[in-house]
Amino acid sequence: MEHFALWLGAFLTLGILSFLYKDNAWYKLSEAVFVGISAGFWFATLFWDNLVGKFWDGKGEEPMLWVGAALGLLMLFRLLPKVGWLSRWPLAFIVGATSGLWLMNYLASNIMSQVQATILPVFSSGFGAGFDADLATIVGNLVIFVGTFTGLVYFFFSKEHKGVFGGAARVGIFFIMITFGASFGYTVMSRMSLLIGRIDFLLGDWLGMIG
Amino acid sequence: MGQPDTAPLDTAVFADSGAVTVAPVESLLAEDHKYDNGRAVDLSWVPSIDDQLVDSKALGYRVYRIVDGGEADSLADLPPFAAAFTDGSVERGHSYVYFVSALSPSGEFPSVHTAPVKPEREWINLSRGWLFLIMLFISAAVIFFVETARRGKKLFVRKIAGLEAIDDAVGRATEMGRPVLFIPGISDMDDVETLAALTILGRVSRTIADYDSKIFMPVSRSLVMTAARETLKASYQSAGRPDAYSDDMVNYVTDEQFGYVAAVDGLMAREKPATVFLLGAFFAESLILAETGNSVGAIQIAGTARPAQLPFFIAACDFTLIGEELFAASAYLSGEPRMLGSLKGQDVGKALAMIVILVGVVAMTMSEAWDVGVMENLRAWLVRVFSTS
Amino acid sequence: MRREIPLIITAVVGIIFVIQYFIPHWPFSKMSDWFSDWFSIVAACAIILGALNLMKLSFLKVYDRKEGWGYAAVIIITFFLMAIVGIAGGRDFRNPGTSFDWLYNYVYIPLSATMFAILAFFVASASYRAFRARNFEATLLLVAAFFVMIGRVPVGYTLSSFMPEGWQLSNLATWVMTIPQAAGQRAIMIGIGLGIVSTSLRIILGLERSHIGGGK
Amino acid sequence: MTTRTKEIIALVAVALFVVIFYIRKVAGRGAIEFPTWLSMLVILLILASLLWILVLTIRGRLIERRVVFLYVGIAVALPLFMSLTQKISVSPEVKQLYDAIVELPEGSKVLLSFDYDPPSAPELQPMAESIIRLCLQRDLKLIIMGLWPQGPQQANLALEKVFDDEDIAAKNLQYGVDYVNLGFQSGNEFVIQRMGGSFQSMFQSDYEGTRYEDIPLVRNVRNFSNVDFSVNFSAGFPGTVEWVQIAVDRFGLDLGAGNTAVQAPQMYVYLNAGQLNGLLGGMSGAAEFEDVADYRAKGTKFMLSQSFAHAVAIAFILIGNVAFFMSGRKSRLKGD
Repeated sequence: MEHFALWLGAFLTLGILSFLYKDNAWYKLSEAVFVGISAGFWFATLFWDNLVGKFWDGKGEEPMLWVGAALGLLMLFRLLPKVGWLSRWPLAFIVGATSGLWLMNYLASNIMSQVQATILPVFSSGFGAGFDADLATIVGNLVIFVGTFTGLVYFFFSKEHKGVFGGAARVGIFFIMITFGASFGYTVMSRMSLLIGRIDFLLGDWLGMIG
Repeated sequence: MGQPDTAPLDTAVFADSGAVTVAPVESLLAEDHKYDNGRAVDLSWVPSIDDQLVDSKALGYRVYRIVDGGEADSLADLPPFAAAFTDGSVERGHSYVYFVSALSPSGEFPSVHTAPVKPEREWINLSRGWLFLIMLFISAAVIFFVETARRGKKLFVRKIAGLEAIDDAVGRATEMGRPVLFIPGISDMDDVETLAALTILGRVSRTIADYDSKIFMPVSRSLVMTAARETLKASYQSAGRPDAYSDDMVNYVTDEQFGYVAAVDGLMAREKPATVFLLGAFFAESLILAETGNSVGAIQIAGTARPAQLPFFIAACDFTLIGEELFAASAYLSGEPRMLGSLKGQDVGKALAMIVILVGVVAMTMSEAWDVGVMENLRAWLVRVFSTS
Repeated sequence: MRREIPLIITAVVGIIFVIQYFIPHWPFSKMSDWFSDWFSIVAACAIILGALNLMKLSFLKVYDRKEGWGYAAVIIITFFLMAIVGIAGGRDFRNPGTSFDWLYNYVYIPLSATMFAILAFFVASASYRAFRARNFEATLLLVAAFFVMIGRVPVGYTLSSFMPEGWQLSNLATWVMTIPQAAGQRAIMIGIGLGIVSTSLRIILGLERSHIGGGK
Repeated sequence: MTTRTKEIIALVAVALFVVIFYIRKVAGRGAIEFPTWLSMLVILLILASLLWILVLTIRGRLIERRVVFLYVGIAVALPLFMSLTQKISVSPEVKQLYDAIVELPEGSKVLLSFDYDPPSAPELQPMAESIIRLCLQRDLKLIIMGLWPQGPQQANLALEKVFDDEDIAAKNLQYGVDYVNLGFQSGNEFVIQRMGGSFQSMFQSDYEGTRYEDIPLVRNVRNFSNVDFSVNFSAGFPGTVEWVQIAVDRFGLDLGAGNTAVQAPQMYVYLNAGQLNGLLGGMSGAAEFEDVADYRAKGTKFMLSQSFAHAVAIAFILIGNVAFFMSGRKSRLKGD
């Protein structure tokens, strides 16, 4: 069984990799297996974790769960053409709740905290006297301040990017590009690591060529 | 646990002769945590005078609690120099007494007990008052501009590159007789990015219905499937072509991220769409989708608020909506004045953020560098207003 | 009415969920907990719709002997295999040693991990084909990427070991990450925050309604 | 020869290769390791072929995607056979996390949240292993949980690996007293939110089904205020962002994070704002942590491949751009 499992894993791994050459039968087979297995995986997981784990087990202690069950049931009304429009209610509910929740979460975490964190000193009369920051910190603070400020200018919609405003927006896009460059670099790092992990499986676990 | 409920004078019992004695903490105060549901008590004290940076005798502190006059229970061990603790494990309807022991290598030196505290719950969290005001301010700005626009005042909004291209991209698909592929990201309906994607779908599909192009929309969440069908149906109806709509335009594949990607990749390779929209919450799959789309020669318009994925969209797609632009897109595309008004409101928020940053930085710099008192007060006030916890 | 009720639900629920942030008192204190449960339950019901849709399409393909119907049959078989093994496995369906766990480990993991690893190839081909220093902005992107990529691996250390401590490639990478990168990131975050606030408001106010079939 | 025949020949060759090496493995032969001269030769060959690609590209022939793919595969695979050592430099955010753990007094409770699944394991598993090892070495108590269904399984794998170590095994640590795995709970960020009120409301029992109140280690742990430090291993949503927004911002948890490299850049914002106490980014973060904790394992081993992979990515960008500028100059000459 252990041999079979390893070979099965390797067969599917190579099947997916074969897409790099071109779309082919081996890939299509692996793709179909993947779609079927993963849909089944989530079906079972949601059934046990959400329907049974959340609702069935908890309904005694928390009567409010019945509201969720009612919403879920309304969702299933889609299967009946006549009352299908009722499924808009749970959708409307979810959309409303999501909007309300995220409005506050993002206002607090993304806007307020980040604005507050950008309030930094950008000059010091005597380094080390009273205020112990070195030149590097001051330069760093200045760069953070300029970058955040001009970045916001770039996202400003009400004004054409012209003149001083346009200049600031251009500096802003420079910072955004540096951010993307750094993200890109880190993503390369991440993806290569994953490939290393996969090759470690093929050459190590499966074929025993590396330790 | 059950440490004996000792008074401070008995501490000598713990310390044998020649042992390290540590002065207990002083001014211990226990207060009900403000503006909560009655779930926390705040403790504060002045650390032991033997708690020193060098050659310290104090190893740290241990917090004890007595519930309703019962046994003392140890709650937490804190490192040296700790001077505050929040007990987040209290319940309403009980009274709590606390004391704090200073720890030394040879024993514990408890402080006096606090007066009993009864946690209470409040109706409104006033510590979030400023947040509330800012929320009101931004909301009011949005509503104000929406109203202004409704009354017919023209509002200027600058051009956003990717959005100008949408009509052409759909037209191209029609000319080539190939389908349009719309991917609304892989998040569920509880993500605002998905909502933004669906609102854009609303506008895009109107064009598609007008041009009579074909649209494919594989999705990875069942709820998104339901919502997307509603969106498409409404668009086809308002374009006056309800007969052209079919539920098969949207189909569920699988919740699994890469299972979904494998299927969409296959679909792209076989159907060769002329235009691909990648709008919504994308994760690692962004590059696989964008590169495969690129390799089949599709025009690609992408947008997401995930900074990690944006460089790849920028590299592999023809147009990319960066972050906030994704959320602005649906308003912009609608061309409806009221929607544009909401963008103006958004800009007011941005202006507020920029002013606060500017004033804050100036105030902080002046107070730090030249010790200007007024500025220090201003800075402290700004920081307080914008603190969330 | 069919159109108005969903809009009213969205608006009322949205406002309640904004308010709950400021009221620590029951029932508002429980709102977000309840919502998470409700959402889980609705999502579990919705996947029935999704699965039915997937099965319907696949069955039709097999029935009509459409191109690629064999793969559709594979989807049907594997879906039922995994779903039945999972449901029949009872509450402990994914414990180590169960059939579900076996399928997970030897079918699901290799497939998803490989799909993930394919990214490495696409990253390289995108690097070769698409990342061009077309203008100053693009050049900045590439330069930042270069310093981060080289500074984060030992090669960078070897290449710059002649430089004084604090000025080596790895220090430079750290500086790029913590200063200009973070500044850009912060501007993007604040922008996104405002975008979400405004989109949410539009939805609560009923200006955006297409996702619930609102139209105009 | 038609393409079809070529494909079949290639397939047969791969099959033969695989069968031969599988038999070799079953026969009990160990790993292959290149001698230094061969390693050097391979490096030279890779460099030479890069030059060749450069020449081709300058001549105006963009090489095919598939060649790029093949190249990446080779450049990542071959270094795994080499045994060259490299010096690693430790970045401050890694040191910060290490210090945060080392400064905890003995017996402190550390919450570890495993928010990833096997596909991200190559990056996060080495981190998880070395952090668990360090914590146990320093006699800290571990409370493990997961917001991703597969997280707790990954935690168990990591624990198993760490217990293989003699000095850790010698401590004779007890499940339920020194460490506990509370398992997975569905509900994403809401799980964190509710843990702020009570852990027990989210985890009625642990991974093995023992009831929460019967586990000595957590019996008195009511919520985040009873935890001294926490580390979150995150591969996406829900992950570090949610932990910061909810557990740190609202409940004041002291949090360090291990992230996939993709996510890491975003975390620097939180790191700067003091919302995160230390950060490991990607496999190199893992290798740096192994270095500072003085225990070299998988992270360090894979670093050579990682270096190669980065070099190849950079080389492709450079080659692409050189060609771009060459052709650009040509078109300008034509008066474009």
